[in-house]
Amino acid sequence: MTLSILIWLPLAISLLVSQVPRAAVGRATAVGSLVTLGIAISFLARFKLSHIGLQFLTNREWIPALGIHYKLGLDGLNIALVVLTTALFSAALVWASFREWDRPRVFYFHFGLAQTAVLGAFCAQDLALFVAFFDVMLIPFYFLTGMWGTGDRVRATTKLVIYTLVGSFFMLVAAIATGVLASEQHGTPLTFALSALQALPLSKTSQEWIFLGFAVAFLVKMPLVPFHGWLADGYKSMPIPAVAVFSAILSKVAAYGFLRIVLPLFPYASVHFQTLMLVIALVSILWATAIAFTTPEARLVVAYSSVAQLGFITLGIFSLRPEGAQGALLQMVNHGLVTLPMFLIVAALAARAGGSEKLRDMGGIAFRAPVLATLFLIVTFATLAMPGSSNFVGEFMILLGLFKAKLVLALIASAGVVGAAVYALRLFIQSMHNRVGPRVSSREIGLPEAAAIVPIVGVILVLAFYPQFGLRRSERAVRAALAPAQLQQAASLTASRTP
Amino acid sequence: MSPTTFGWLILLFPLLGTALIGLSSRRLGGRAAGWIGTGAIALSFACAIGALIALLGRSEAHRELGSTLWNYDSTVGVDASLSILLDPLSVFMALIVSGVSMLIHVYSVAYMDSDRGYSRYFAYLNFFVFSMLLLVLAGNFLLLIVGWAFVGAASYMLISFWYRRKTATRAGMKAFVINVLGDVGLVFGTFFIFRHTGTLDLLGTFRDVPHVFTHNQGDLVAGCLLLLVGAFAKSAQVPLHTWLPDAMEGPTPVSALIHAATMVTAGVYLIARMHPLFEQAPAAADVGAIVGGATLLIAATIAIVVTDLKRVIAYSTMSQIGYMIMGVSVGAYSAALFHLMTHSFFKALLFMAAGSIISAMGGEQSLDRMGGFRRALPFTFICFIIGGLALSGMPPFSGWLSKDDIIAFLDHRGGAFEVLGIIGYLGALLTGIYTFRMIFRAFFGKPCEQARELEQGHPFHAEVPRNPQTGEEEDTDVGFPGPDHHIAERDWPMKVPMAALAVLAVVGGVLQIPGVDDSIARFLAPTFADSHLVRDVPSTSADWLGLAVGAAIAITGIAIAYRIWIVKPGTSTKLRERFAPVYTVLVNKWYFDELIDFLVVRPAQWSGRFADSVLERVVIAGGVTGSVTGIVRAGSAAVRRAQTGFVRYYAALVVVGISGVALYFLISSSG
Amino acid sequence: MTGLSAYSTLAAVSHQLKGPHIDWPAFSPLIALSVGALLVLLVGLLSGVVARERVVPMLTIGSLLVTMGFEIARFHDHTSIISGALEIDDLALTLDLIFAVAAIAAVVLSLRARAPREAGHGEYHSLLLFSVLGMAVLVSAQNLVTLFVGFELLSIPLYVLCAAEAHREGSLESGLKYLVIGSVGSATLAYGLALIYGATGSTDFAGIANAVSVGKLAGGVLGDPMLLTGIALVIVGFAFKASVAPFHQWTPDVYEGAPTPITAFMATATKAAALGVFLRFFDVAVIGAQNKWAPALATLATITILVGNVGALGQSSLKRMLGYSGVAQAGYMLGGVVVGSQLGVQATVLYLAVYLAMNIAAFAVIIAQEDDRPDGDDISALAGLGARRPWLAWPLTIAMLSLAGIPGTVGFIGKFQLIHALINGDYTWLAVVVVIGSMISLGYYLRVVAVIWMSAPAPAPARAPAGPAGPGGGVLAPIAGGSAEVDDSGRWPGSASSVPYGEVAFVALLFAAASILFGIFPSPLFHFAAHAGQAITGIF
Amino acid sequence: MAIGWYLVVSALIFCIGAAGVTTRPNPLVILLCLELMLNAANLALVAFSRMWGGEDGQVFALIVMVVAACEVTVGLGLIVAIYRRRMALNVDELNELHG
Repeated sequence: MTLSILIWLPLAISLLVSQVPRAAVGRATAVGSLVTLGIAISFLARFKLSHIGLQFLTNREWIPALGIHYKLGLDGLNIALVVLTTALFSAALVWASFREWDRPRVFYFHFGLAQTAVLGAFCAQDLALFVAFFDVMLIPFYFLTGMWGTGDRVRATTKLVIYTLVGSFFMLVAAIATGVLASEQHGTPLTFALSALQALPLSKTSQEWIFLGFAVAFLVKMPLVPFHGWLADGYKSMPIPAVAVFSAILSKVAAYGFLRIVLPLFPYASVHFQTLMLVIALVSILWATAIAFTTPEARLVVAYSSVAQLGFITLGIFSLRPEGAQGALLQMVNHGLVTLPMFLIVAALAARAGGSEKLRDMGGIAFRAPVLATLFLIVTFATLAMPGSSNFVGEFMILLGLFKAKLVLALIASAGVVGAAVYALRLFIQSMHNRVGPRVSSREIGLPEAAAIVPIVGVILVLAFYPQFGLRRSERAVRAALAPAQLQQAASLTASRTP
Repeated sequence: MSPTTFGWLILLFPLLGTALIGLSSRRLGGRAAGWIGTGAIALSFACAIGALIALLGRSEAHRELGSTLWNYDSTVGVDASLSILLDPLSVFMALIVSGVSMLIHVYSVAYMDSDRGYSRYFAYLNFFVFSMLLLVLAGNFLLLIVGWAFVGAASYMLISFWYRRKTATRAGMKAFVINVLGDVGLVFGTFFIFRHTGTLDLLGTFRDVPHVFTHNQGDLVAGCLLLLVGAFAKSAQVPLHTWLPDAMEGPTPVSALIHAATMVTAGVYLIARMHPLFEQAPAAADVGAIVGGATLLIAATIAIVVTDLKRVIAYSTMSQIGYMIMGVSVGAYSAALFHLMTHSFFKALLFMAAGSIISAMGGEQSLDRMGGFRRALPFTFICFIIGGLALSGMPPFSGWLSKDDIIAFLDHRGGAFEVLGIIGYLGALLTGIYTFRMIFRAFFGKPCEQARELEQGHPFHAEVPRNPQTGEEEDTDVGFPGPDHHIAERDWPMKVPMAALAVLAVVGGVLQIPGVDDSIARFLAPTFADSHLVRDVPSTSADWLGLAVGAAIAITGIAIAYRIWIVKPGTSTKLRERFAPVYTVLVNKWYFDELIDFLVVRPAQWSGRFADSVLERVVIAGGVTGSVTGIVRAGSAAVRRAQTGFVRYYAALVVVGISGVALYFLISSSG
Repeated sequence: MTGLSAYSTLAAVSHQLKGPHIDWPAFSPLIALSVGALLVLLVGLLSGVVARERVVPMLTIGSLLVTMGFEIARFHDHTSIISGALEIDDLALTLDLIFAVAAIAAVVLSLRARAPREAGHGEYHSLLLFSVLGMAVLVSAQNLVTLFVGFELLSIPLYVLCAAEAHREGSLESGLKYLVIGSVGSATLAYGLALIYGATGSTDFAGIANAVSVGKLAGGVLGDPMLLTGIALVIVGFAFKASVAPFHQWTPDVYEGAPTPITAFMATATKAAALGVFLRFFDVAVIGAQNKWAPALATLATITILVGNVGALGQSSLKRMLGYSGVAQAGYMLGGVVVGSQLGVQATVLYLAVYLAMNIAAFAVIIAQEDDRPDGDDISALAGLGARRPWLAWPLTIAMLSLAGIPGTVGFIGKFQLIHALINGDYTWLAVVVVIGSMISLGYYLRVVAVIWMSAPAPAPARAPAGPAGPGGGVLAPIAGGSAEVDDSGRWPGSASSVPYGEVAFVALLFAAASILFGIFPSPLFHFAAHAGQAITGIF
Repeated sequence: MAIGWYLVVSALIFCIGAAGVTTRPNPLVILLCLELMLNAANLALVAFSRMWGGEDGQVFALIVMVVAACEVTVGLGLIVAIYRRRMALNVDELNELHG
């Protein structure tokens, strides 16, 4: 069973289900997504820890004229994320399948396309292929937001897409330049395969501007300050399942891109811009935290909290230390696992608060919904990286890496940790506790929500007991990804010492 | 069974209890949940005793054992596994925690009987016990932090147990956030130490400390200070103490268990546990001692003027923990831990008694309205007296022996520590005063209406229950500390633990009497074998001298209280008028809340509003997005205006274009 | 008897004459076109409606197909004919294929259009064929004279075709505008060619190239400026046809005014011809002066990209918007000329093919819309098209996304190769400009998509069928139409049968499917482009 | 006589034509001016062919003339069509298409 099957299955399913009667499309897609999840898990099961480098490799020529390969592979960096993607998509689709959607076939077609694109981006081992998938995965969300969104949805979705595609286009130039310049500077035939490119380091000047090209694309997608202009409107307008997977998974593709592409391919630039990236991440953490304190929208609290979390992930990656990167990778999984239920819970809260997502319309919901309250509490504690949760392990590693790289920044970042406690609890208390809101009718969580949330929370709890599960798989790959940058760092250090 | 097996079982039972109660909450009727919870704790108490016996069965040198279940976070140089450490200290703590918890569970079975959240309460309480035991048994820094944070979470959940009260939720938030601050301190302290030792394992760290750290080395001091931040946050030492008085929003048994007996002593345990580090970094240790001294004095002064019964006890808790922190910081480990034990007995007792009074008062907690409960609540009265005497250090009660042990050690260290010793005695005097202020005002004097009602045999019920803090009407959905909660006299499950604790409060001292018996010190010796401070202990005579002085001071304090509130009622008002400024400072709790509000809370809120209104709307939406789109729009407008539709106009532009291109070429060629 | 003798004498006479040797096979495409044009004209004179409205278009398509056949047959062997005046090589043939495809599409799209009925089928179609012939001559010209002839042969028929709907003022206006501005362009071109001839003393590219490279120019001091002025004027002349800013202004007006099939033809074929001749002239004739003209062209490209893209924002007419977008795309493609490398030629040719696919699809939808409702050309008229007529909505959506350069569509491949060529030619900054242009372009392409899918369906016009055919087919069709594997699975007529003007929808679906198919498997395109690139030997 | 003068004259004619196109509203006059521009090219061509002493230039010139004739024909045809539509013979009023 090759990776291609895993990647293209969601799209195929979404095309097949267009045959089944309207009413059953949702169910069928959900079942299909579970099949995909099963396949992904089978890959996880067959994943060899001892093996160095890529596994389940698929490598065909795609565009020989440009040396572009259809090259897929799994290693410690992406195996967990692939499984996460399939799992979260299943959850979102299960959640969606319990609801009525206007024009369901198109709706689920876009979901299938999105999942295929995301999986492709995670598995791609060819720069051009990655770029292609990275851009494509945005389009379905353009339609999902614009067609099934709420509020000023067209404006929001246009803003979202233009913002992110602007980044992607810069990345496109940067990616092509990577291939072309590498082949020029080394006199080798044009290729975009990551493994090959890694062997052809670019000159310092080219690395610098190419790095910026990639950085813009990834920072917009995450997003980090000041590239997050699309965030508030976009998240507010998206339909819940879309926003859930968007925030839970798509932002990870960007962070993953740094680990998979930027650090190995542009070690010099990564070191050169380390401080810049760290500062951006730090600013984002504080900025997003501050807003999460005060924003009246429940959904935006989650949105900005994920900005802060991605800030932490970036800190971990650009600490350029294995601890940090390990933590970042683990945190990607954790954040995905907590964000999706968070959004679904926000939807559940809104359903109980007379359809309003404003915090002031909520309150006292916990009373008749102990199960919902418990799930929410667990997710909240995980979100604020409560020690004992896997999120804490991730944050611990990130901060440790940063602490070893740049002590002061680590100390500042700790403000974000405390802040997380404040806004996460604020969300929980103002919605579940205090006096009953005006239009609130408290009732227990229903099967639709439970079916989607409970399994994910289960995974959160399991990981809380055994985060090692993720860490031991990724260690080798992370070290490999960091090696060039660390060599570069050592070199520059010695260079600075000698004169 | 080996001690470690017992150790794991100690942890297992409360966790099972939580899960069981939590999952079957719907189906458990009556007091089932309460008894399940109590049983779980009882089992883990039994296991603690088992561990104790198993440990005593081994030779002194082999009483420090670790045990690992599986790797938790061991990668790229980090070595954290799911491991516990069993040594005399942890077992000692485990015994206190599980024992007192068991008694308080029993008490709660009755006290919370008619509360809507009965099973929720016990699920939380069991979870707390699990967390606390995890904290004391943790075998490495990471797990220690986990337990540390779990108790914080449990305390949050229990403080805002009656979550329809804004005061409760706010208090819970406050407690949690300050505790998270402590966690962060702990994490970074760990980083500073881990950076040099390269291991998170406690025993491993202690083994390396002497080799990798020089005396008072910068990183070590920084690390220890950060650990102290954690300790202060958890043990409510200034300036991180403001959450403790508010935490009294929780049910009274919770105050007894978490905010008196166990959790708040975690800081003491931490310093004792980390003594190899602190002894290598005396600078940090001294900071601990000074803060402890400051706290005990400040808290005692506040306790004199506060009128809320539970808050008075809360401040006295702070003050007593001040003693312990001071003790462990200067090396009086066994004394401090001894005081930790006795304190957990008599303070829990006091809270239980207070709970009984508050129930009798129908939720009313203000001393101003109480009075003359002596006859209405005889049992409660006796318990309160015993607790009070133990607290104020009256011989021969346990508090007398333990507290004055610490002070004697301070005097023995001499030098600057003398000052701390004197502060200790000052605190003791104040302790006597505020303790008996409570007793005299609650039990003596003219019986209040509730008391008289009760003497007639029917407990008081407020027709419209109100939140004493804000005066807002209570929301009865999820319960509140109201009239339905029970008084000790009528419920044996409340009586039994109170009696037990009363006995312990009286005789608990015998474990360590200077010159007679020092079983605690001997038991703990293996843990502190590597310490050089425990070697020189004050001579027995010095100890006794200290005890005598302590007794005298305690009696003086009680006498003063007797004079003010019994002999000449109204003296207090006179004093209040004479020392008005002092009084205002004290009654406003030294303005700590205001200070923190001004320094931390307001800036945070302001920054939030600023970020939302200015940064988001103006800078991003306006500046980044707006300007770009503006430029593009302007461009398109210009282009479309140029597109007039007049052929001749186009032709003219063409001519301009032609000449432009031609000129470009000519210039470029000439140049 | 007599006939036989007549034949024999004729043979004898022809034997006497010593005409220049003519390589008929190489000539065949051009011959096919011209013969076709004349035939069509004649048949158009027949009175029968069937003859006019059925036979003529079929004949046109037939001759175009024959042409394509010859072209494909001639592929890979370069021959220069008419004593070196025309070069029939892969570049020319590839471009010819593009012209032919565009013309066929135009014919199909105008099967029931008003224009041919008003202008007369014969004239309409033969003019179309002549224009194609002109293009073919233009892109294989190796000589200033043939170049000019081709240029005019392509332009003049178009002037007429633009005004074909003689009863619509807009059509006439656009015709006249095009004529005036176009003629100014031709005159400028003519003058520029004259100057070049004057400077170099030869009219065939080889001679010019030689003169330019060795620098032996007439009149010494006068020579160089003369040559440069000539080049400048030639640039302007070409710029008109390629609608490169600031010589683009006729484009939106003419596109809007002309009959839509003709607009589609102009947008694709004319642009291809213009850029083809750009490649021919600059990469062959005056390649020696590249250091001089490359910066100028780069500047023009930049202006064009910016003007075209910002101009397209906020247009209400779809045709007009596509006009501006065509301007912008011309700017992109000019980049391939600027770098003056085989890679550049490949990129341009590839992009031309790509551009053909996306634009024809878009215009086909516009035509279907136009015979739906009077304001069919209006973007707002697309509201709710996704729900109303998915099999039109999806092609247009794909076309727009492809124009925006989204991966999975040919547009992405085209941009990729273009940027590749630019970076390879050390014009990275121009690549960045291209990208910035594409960013701006998202503004209007996505707007169209948004209107199609995300705004409430406008009240369905009288002639529009109500909604999807059945519960099953309705939404299936769009998904199928959007995905490559379907159009050969022959399912589409089932869903499209309910459409009036089925052939229009077919064209739309066909080209949209092609946009996706070649977006995913672009190798064939690269194959053609590569050969076209190697056709020009002077460069690397 | 130096080639320069021929060029100067032809350039002048070209400019006059261009000026005419840009200034005159009457389409007929515009067509005339276009003729001027083309003929400027012709003059240059002939002069050059004289200079280089080949016949290429003259052939070119002839062809340009033919082309010019075609253009004028088409132009006149359009003007007639417009006239028959009762539209004003003034290019300034042909601006329905703009923006």
